[in-house]
Amino acid sequence: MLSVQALACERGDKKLFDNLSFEVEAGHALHVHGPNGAGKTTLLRALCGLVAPAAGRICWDGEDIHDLREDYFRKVSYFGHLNALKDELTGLENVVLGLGLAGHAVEEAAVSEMLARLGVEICQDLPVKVLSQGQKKRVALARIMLAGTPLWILDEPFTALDVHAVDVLSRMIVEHVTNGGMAVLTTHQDVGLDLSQVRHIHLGKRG
Amino acid sequence: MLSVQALACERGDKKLFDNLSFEVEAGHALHVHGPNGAGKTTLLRALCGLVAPAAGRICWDGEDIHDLREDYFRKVSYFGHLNALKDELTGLENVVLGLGLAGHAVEEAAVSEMLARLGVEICQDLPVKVLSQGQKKRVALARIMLAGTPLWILDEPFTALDVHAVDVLSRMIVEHVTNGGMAVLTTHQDVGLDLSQVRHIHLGKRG
Amino acid sequence: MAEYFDMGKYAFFVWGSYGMVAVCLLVEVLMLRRRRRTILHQLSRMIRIKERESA
Amino acid sequence: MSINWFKYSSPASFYPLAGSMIPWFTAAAVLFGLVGLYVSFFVAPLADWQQGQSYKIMFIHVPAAWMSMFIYVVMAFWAIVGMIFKTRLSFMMGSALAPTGAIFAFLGLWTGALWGKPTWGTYWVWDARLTSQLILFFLYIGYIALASAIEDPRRADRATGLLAIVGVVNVPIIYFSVKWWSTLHQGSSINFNPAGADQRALSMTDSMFVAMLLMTFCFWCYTIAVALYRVRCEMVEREKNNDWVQDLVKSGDA
Amino acid sequence: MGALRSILVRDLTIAMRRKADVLTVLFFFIIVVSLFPLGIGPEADTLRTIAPGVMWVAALLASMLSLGRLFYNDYMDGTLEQMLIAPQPLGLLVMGKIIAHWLLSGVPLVLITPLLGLQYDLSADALLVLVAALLLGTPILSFLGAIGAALTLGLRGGGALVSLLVLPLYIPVLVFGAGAVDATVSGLGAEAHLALLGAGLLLSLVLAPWATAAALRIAFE
Amino acid sequence: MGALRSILVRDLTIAMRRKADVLTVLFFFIIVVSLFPLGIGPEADTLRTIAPGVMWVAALLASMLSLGRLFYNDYMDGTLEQMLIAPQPLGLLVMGKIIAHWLLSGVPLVLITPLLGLQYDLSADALLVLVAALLLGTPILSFLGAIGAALTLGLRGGGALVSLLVLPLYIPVLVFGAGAVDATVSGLGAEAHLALLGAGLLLSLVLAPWATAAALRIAFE
Ligand code: HEM
Ligand SMILES: Nc1ncnc2c1ncn2[C@@H]1O[C@H](COP(=O)(O)OP(=O)(O)OP(=O)(O)O)[C@@H](O)[C@H]1O
Ligand SMILES: Nc1ncnc2c1ncn2[C@@H]1O[C@H](COP(=O)(O)OP(=O)(O)OP(=O)(O)O)[C@@H](O)[C@H]1O
Ligand SMILES: [Mg+2]
Ligand SMILES: [Mg+2]
Repeated sequence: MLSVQALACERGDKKLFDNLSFEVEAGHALHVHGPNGAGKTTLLRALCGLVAPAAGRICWDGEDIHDLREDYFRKVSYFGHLNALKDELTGLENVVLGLGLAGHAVEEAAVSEMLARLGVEICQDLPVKVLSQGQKKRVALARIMLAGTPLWILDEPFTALDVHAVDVLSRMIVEHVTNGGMAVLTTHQDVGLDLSQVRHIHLGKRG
Repeated sequence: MLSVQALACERGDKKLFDNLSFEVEAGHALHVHGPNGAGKTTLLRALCGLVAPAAGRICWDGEDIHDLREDYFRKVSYFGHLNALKDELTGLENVVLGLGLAGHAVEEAAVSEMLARLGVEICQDLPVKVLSQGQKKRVALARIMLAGTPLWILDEPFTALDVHAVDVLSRMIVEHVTNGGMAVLTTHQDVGLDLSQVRHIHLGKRG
Repeated sequence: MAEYFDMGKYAFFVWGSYGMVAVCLLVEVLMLRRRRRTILHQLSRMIRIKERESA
Repeated sequence: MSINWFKYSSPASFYPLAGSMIPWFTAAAVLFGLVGLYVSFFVAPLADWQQGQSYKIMFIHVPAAWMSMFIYVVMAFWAIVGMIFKTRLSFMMGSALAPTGAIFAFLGLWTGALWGKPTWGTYWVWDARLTSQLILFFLYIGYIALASAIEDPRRADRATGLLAIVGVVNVPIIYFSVKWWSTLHQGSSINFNPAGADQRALSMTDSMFVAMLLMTFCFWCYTIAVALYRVRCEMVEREKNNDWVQDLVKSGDA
Repeated sequence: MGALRSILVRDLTIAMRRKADVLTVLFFFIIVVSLFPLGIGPEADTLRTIAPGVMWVAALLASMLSLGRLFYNDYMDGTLEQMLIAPQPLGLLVMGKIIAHWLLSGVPLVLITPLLGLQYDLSADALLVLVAALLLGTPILSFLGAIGAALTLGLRGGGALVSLLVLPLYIPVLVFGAGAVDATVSGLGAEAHLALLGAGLLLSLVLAPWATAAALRIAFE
Repeated sequence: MGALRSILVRDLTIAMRRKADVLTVLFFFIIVVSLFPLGIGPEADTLRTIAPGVMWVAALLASMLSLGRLFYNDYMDGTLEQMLIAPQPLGLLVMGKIIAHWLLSGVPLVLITPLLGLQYDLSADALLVLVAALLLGTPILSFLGAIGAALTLGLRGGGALVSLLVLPLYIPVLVFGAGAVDATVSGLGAEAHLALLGAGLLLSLVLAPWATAAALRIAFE
């Protein structure tokens, strides 16, 4: 369970948000709303431990994530603005080696299947460099889907995806959460997440 | 007037589309549809002269754009996946110098006003580096809006924009076209462009 | 004969030169042939798959 | 008789033509090589009065050095043709020559070094001709590295073509600059005078000259055969989705 | 001309925003020049003999090192593709960028050279010629380097690849540049060397922007 | 250990996909070494004196040049931030990357050195010591360089900045490395120098991955 207490983040001399508290339990999702520049990306990166908060605590099962470190990282997958794909490697290699780095051994067959589910089976033997924006995103998403971590932190996962892929992805998120996983996500698009257990947070005013 | 005859594009050894013909007249817009990897970005870059087509001709007022070169470039603005912003410069400087490179001299006041219209007035004195995804997009869009070219080529201009900004931008596009401009655009999002004179092209099957 | 191959004590230099020339040209030819064989191999496999699919 | 040259600038019609030329040039290379080696070792004088038998290296050193320079010029020629007529084939011809040119440049260095030890007492001196040969080798390596770093063949063609042209403008500049440099402060430990070598080359006995010529023809024919072979590989690789390649493969003529 | 000016202003503004860039090229030069005495030993005679060569090699490497900046950033953030479709002759824009590159990487080296020459115990005459040679030679380095930088644009390993392409082309500059100083030291007069450098500068001024523009277009096809 | 292996495999696979990268570092080294005689003149005696210094400076520069690749690509495409939040000790991952870097940039230099030594007319003894010293010294360069690369990560002008940070750290390696050869040539024996290099290698092996990991965390805060 992820719990956040009185969190505050600053960038430069701008206070993005403060006194933010919430919890995300198993089987729940958190949708972070807010206009451009409100601090959504900053919040999500703080939840991964990539940004140090100005104040407040972020805890996993009651312990501060900065103390847990690797033990916490084992539970989280982060999908950010960057795809974390190597241009030279093929789609398949990227997913396999990416998961290997995160300490998850997977079979190539499982990866192929996931790429097929995401509609990019033909990309599995192409170097990622030549793929289109949307295809890259999907390959990157396959890694998250296969990591088997309980907590997914997804920063605008729907951008660049076509209608069909948006549909596939949102169903995957719903499935993950209803199976007892957790998800924190942002998106500006109006995606129908068919979830009962979703909490909403609104950050900042426009600017 | 932009007219395209029997255009074909290839990437690697993949044929993306061929025998594509269409026209875009003053006061008209063209919406290019297609799933991820269909070749929308490739088509738009070809229309700018950034990608050499495998076959076919792209003409502006009847002359091939590869012969016209600078004379054609004077008429086009391209907004691609990259923002063409310099991280070190402020939003204001970026727009002014970007327009300077394209040979358009503008007043700072006009730039400030446009940034305000796009809702990023507070970004004008911040280095672009620290801006959020959506804020960067908006600053980049300000350049297109101020260039005063008749033909806008916009590759997914709505990604990363929040609801309000999507609204502002789509109204600007409508205004440009109804005033006799032209626009070619792609987007996966369901944006309500309130235009009567819009043609649609569908590229490729999914994959 | 052995005396001839000794090249007046310059055997190392003379045969070293001719040997390197032979090796280089030979390796180039062999690598080219291997390259050609692999391409044709891949291509015929590709064509077979395509024909099977279309059939 | 007039030949339509442009007909052969399309890969589909050049491919079989090249295929039919390869055996002839291979045969010529083998023939010139065998005769050349025979003359070098059994007809030409056993030993040079000054250098002993080490002079036998000349019969491969000089042709290799000549070829390495000549091939670079030919590459630039093809690049210019390609830029003007926008024919893919010319670019392909140019880049097919590069590895062979690099090999000859290397062989020129290698055989020269092995010749230098017995004649000058050292494998290497910073003489103008030697140094510019070394730089030529680097130019080849740069060309090849650039070609292999670019995946898109169309971009690779034009980029390497441009490099070949820039390089060929520079080769003479490099040669003369280096020449001037090393004559200005010629080291005392080097008592090799390139002009002396030229004179000796002129006063060579006929059999020596014939052997060298034969070896040059051998390398020449070898280069042509190998370049044609490489161009054919390149064509098949690039156009593997085109009908003419697939038909060839299906019919077993490839 | 407007194009040339506006790109010059832009590149210089960005550089002023990040002074570290300019300073690091300069310090790289200083450090390389100062490394040699450490690797070779402190004998004044040896050092004086090798001084022109070392300075020139260091200048070559410093100039080459900063080539990475020349187009790469513009390429990554999309500014370069905007330049390609700008209604201005690309050659002119490229010329502007090269001049900015020289102002930021060449001129500082030339200015610091007299100081470094003292380390190597060079005479005033030799120093003067060295500075003159660098003044004529460093712009050639920028011009030739631009071609290499454009050819390798966007290729991984570009940084090392560009050095492979460019260093052989730099050799005549090195030979004449270092030769000029040697000639002065041995009393022969450096005019011929300097005249050749000047000719090289003119030649590259005319040809290089054009070749670079062609290379950039190729990189985007 | 699994982490170390998987990152080694990954980096080597990528390098094999782009062989040009490896070869260009090697040829950069060769070219720099060959540039010096052109700047300095062809006298064999002078060249023999400066040979160890030149080779070491060239090795320093080659190693430094390839540092750009070490983290930058991973940083730009987001792989590095994934490593930071991977459930593996970051120090181990970093160690894997550094070893891969040495295998790809250090080892080739060591292998080509004997050939280059011939150009400078070095004796067999001196060559042997030079190779031994490079074998001990180049990994130190990779380890120290990694710290610098991590500290400058994401800063513009990183390429030049890293040289500024790293070259001073390299100086002891240069001094002992070139000193080892000089000592052999003058008949003093190179054991002491080589032992010091070995000690430096051990020290950096233990400390550098840890420092690098810390620097990477800082770069992301
Ligand atoms: C690494 C060492 C050497 C290199 C790189 C080298 C390079 C070359 C090159 C590039 C040429 C063709 C130049 C031209 O035609 O103008 C050449 C020709 C020649 N070299 Fe060498 N050389 C080396 C060592 C030697 C040695 C040791 C000798 C004999 C003592 C030698 C004798 C000749 C002769 C006789 C020619 C033909 C000259 C002519 O046709 O004008 N070379 N060498
Ligand atoms: N040094 C700084 N000085 C002032 N403001 C800063 C500084 N650094 C960052 N900011 C501001 O912090 C905010 C960062 O927001 P963040 O990237 O988290 O936004 P976001 O909610 O993800 O937006 P988007 O929807 O556009 O992705 C921006 O508003 C930016 O302008
Ligand atoms: N070398 C190559 N070999 C095979 N396919 C390639 C190669 N280069 C590019 N492609 C394919 O070309 C297509 C490029 O598409 P493009 O970027 O134009 O798509 P798009 O319609 O803009 O997609 P998106 O909506 O995801 O942005 C992709 O399907 C990609 O896989
Ligand atoms: Mg964001
Ligand atoms: Mg696209």
